[in-house]
Amino acid sequence: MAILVDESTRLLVQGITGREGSFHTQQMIEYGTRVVAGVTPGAGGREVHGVPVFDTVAEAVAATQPNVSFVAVPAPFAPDAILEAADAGIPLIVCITEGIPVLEMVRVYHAVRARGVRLLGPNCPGLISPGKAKVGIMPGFIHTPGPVGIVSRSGTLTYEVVWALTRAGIGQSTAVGIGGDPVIGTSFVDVLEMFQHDPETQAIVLIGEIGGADEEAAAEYIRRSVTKPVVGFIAGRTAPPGRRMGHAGAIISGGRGTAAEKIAAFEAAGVPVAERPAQVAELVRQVLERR
Amino acid sequence: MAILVDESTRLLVQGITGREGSFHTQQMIEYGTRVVAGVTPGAGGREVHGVPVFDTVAEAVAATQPNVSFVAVPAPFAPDAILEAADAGIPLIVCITEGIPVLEMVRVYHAVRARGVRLLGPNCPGLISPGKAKVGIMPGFIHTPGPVGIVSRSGTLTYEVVWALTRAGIGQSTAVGIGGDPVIGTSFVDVLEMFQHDPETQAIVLIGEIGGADEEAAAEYIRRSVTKPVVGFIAGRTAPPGRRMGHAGAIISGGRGTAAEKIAAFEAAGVPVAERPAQVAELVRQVLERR
Amino acid sequence: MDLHEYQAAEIFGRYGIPVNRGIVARTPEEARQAAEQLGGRVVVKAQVHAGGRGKAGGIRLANDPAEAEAAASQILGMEIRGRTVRKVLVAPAVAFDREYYLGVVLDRDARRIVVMASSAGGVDIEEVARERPEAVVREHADPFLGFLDYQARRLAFRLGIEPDLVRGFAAIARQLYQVYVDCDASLAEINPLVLTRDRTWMALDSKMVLDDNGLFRHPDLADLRDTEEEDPLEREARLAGISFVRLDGTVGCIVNGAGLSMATMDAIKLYGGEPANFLDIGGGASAQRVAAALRIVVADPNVRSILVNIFGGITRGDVVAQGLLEALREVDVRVPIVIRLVGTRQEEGRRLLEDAGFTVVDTMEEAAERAVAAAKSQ
Amino acid sequence: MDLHEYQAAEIFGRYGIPVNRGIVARTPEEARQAAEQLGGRVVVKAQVHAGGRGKAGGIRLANDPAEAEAAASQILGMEIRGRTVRKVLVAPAVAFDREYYLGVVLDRDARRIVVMASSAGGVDIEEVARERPEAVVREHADPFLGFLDYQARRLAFRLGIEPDLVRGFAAIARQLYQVYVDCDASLAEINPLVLTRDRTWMALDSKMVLDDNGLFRHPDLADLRDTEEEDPLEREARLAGISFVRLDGTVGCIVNGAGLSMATMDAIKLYGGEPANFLDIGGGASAQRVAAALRIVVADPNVRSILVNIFGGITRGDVVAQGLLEALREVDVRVPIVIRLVGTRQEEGRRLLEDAGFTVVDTMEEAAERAVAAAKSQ
Repeated sequence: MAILVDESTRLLVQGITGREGSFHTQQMIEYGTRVVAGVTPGAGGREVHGVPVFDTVAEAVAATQPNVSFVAVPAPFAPDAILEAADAGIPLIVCITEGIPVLEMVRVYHAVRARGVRLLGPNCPGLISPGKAKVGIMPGFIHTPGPVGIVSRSGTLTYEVVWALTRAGIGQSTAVGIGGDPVIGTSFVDVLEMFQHDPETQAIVLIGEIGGADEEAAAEYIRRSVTKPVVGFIAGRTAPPGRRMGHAGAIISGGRGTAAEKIAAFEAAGVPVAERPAQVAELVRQVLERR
Repeated sequence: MAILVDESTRLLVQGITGREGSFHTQQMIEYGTRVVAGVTPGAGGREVHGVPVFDTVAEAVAATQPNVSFVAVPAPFAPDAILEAADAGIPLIVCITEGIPVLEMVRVYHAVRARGVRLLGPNCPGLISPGKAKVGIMPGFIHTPGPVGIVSRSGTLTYEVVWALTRAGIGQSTAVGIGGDPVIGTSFVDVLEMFQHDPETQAIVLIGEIGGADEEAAAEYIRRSVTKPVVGFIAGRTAPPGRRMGHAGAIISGGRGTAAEKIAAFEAAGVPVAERPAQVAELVRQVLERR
Repeated sequence: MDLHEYQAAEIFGRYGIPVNRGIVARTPEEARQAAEQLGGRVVVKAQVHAGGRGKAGGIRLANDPAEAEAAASQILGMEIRGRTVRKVLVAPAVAFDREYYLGVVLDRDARRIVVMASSAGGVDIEEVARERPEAVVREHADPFLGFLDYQARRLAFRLGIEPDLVRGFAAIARQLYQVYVDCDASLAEINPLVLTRDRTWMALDSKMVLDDNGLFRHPDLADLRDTEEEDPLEREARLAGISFVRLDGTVGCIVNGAGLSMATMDAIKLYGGEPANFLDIGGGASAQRVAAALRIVVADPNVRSILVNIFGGITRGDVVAQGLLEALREVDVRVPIVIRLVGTRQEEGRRLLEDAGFTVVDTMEEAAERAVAAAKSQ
Repeated sequence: MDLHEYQAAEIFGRYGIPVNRGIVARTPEEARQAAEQLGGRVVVKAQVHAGGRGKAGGIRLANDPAEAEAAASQILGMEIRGRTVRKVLVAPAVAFDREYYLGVVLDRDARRIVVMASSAGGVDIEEVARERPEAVVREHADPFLGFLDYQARRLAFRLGIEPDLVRGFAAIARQLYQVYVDCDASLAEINPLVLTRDRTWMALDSKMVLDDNGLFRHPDLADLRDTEEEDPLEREARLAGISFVRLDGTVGCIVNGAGLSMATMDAIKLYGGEPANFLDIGGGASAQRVAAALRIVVADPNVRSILVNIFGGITRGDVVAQGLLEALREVDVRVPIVIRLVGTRQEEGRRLLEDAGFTVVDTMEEAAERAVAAAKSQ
């Protein structure tokens, strides 16, 4: 098992004829993901890497029954694409688009939830269940199957941690990048809950960063409801307050959202926090051995 | 028993200091309804007919725990008042206001439903459970307690039918006026379902009129799910198509919504349809005797 | 409230919809000048609140200004379904390849706004919907998010519109939806929306009906009412807050409540008569409202008797009776009146009316029967 | 993107918010003229993207034009938190009885917009919120219905505002919310919102921050950017699509990804160094982006060594290496560079870089350690 994506994943790619959409479609197919359809309005009838393209999600759904959609369309059109997938009843939508106005995401977030659909992202690398399916832009080769679930707000930092785990001989059940924007569809807590219930996942790595209070909420959730061991990492210990560090989310304001606060919250929840990404692998080995 | 309102009703009146609000508050108190609070922004601290007035619904709820709200504020402010009551968690909102733009009601309808709250109206006379509680503008004296549930899109026409029943010695469990606007919070079907489950109600009278397809939907619902006897009446047999008959809803368009269609639908569902309001009483007597 | 084609087109144009701009003319001479100004072939179209103006001869092609003048003189003054044509719209004649239908309306059953489109434009869309339902495609707007871009595109794809034309079609559909919402419309319609010979979209006919209840927040739109064309009695009724629809019968009706008014009309028919009108004085029964209603009803020369049916309810019967008497003193009524009155203390009310010499009855059925008999004996 | 007070006030005014209109001056002479034009007492306020301008002496009262000129000459050219004041706003001095705070911001935890108000206006609201949370009242806007009238009124009632003033306060709160939504703002704030001596509401200071991601749909707002005040390196970074924040250390960083950039900074600190900047070149690692990043980093005279940390991921290591070499040929780099590179075919990439004489290491930790050592030995 794994969470969210696996061998049963039937993927739709929205924006499949675009540069990003086409490239990552190829990458995902090469990894072994079953890409069943693509959508680009006006490109219906074409094929991209052997995948049939439709004008609308509704048509793609009727013809190919996808159960996950990968949204790779530019920011001005991404909210519409997410809603089109949600209205068509696709239960999991992964949006990698960056630069979506945050107020658009407020509406989309609540609209998608009201439809009972799960959105991952936007501005996230996607997710991968190593050896089963990759629905994202991460390099597949750094992953290996195994017992560790990973959830992160970051992209390349996650790769760094995964790479350290893989090199240490520790595989991953699923690695989920929830995205770094202020408003995202799926939170740390949502993913922690799924890992807690996934029999294959034996330990969890949570990679957070400064800004917001999602890590604090995650720590509280772990304290109350997660029985599996969790290892944490927080980026931005040295970031000065009041300046935005790239991610729209990574900003310390009003003394809230500092790394110190987040680390303290994790430690209070019994979660060891690594000082360096590579140290995550050591801590994971320890918690796995202790089990 | 009865449906929606009874001895346990604790009523809030929104717009209590207005002409309509104040007058009907007095009438409802005289009928025996427990009016626990009123709201008029800026009039907090006053009293109307002995009822304490608050500035906001939230304050009124905290202080007096109402479970029904009666909205009697002018059309430009009524949607806001309904949403204020819904957000404060009042489970039943009765709105008598006429003249609310229909597109406002589209938003309000869906917002109220999403909050799990029941709205009756707008542009409706309200409802009464004779001898228990009156939350509406109908004349109380024409009603008498008994076994017949009444649901209607009309105001004075309902009084006409109730009066005929009362004079024939047939009492009512609850009489519900759902309102004649194109978009209303509670439909015939909603009320039929409640009457079906109300042990006190032994027969149901449905008073419809031309326009829309609510009567047809009600007939279909009766055929499938109502085991209690139902008697129907449809106003507008002689109305010409294409002209609006007072109610925003009462218009025959595109050959749909005629009295003939509605009567046929009822008859197909085994519902006898009276030709005259007074005849309703005769038909109800017959169905009650047959039980 | 209905808008004229030229008014709707003006509003649609403000939202970016490509409309066929024309010039309004009130005289044949003005029509000729308009045609001169526009140049080329023109269409001259009656501007009147009545359907079927095409079949009635209210739309004519003109090759030159002289023909436009002639066409206008034929159309102006024409009666279409009881309405006199007082204005024409002179617009360029447009050559096109295909005609579509595009409309926005409320779907009562779904409690949502629905955008409808069809490739069978230019004809009665209700007929198309009845006979070939698959020829009309629909998208329901989300009550909170509105009509989304993907929905507008989907309409186009489902009509088989070519990829290069989809964006333009979708834009117009979204603009029409926005007009509808912003104006509190109950109908916004382009029929036909044509694809011109040079592959551009153009709205050839624009139609819009506004929700009367929304007018209070659109004073600019309320000002567009064509009071000139309005029936004077309907106008008086509107200003008095009375719902009034003129019919063909002989029994005038004055009732409080729309449902009860319709039921009263039905009762008149049941007893062999024909109602002269639908008339709802609304809640309560003030003397002024009743007087206005009486004035409106007696102004109809077909009326042979009047049925007043007031279910006073909470209002005391004697108060209603006094109001009625006041109104009856004010208005000169020369036909028999049958009054039916219910309310608290209705006996006192009846007595007051009977003392003044009026026929007062107990039930609506009896009232209808008597009013019909009175109308027939006149 | 930050707006200046005068820009925010201009926008707020368009939405009907009563703002204290002033005149922008770039010289003491212009400030004197502005004071003459306004008449009476004025305030002269620094227009600069930095907080705490009051404490820094950037706001002065002036009784007459001469005093305004003097105040402006003191303020113009002043450095406030590293920013040079180049403009002042001259506005009428307003006598008031009470100061309120009113602000609109995103509540990330609730994924909703929140409107906040306090009767403790005129001071740092974050401090008020920390120390006396009950003094700040909040209403979350509905994601679909927006900020409703009853919510705006409730804010006022909860602050104990008198009934006759509630409507005005509520109107301003709703207008501010509308500004926020319409402009894709991330902050819209009036502090203080004052009740003047004659019991009218007035916004004495206006503040607005825009969501950079929303600027593409507001070209008019994007044009309000004060490029004059922007740090030239931050400007170059912005135009190159690079996230860059200048810091005080000596180790320059070039990293792809915001989280990895922060982790790299943390690693530098862990090994006893200080990062000179945060710099995220974003996804991929094109030669142009890397070249721009190099230019930005070497322009900082404090930089003693540079750490390039690229997790190429899907991008092939040799392609990234070639891009890096291209960039390094283009930019004159006189400090040691430590490169860390991961990607498919990373060995080929490493070989290319090593052949060109660069230090390439395997892990981020090693890279940080080496870069810190290099900076210290310079």
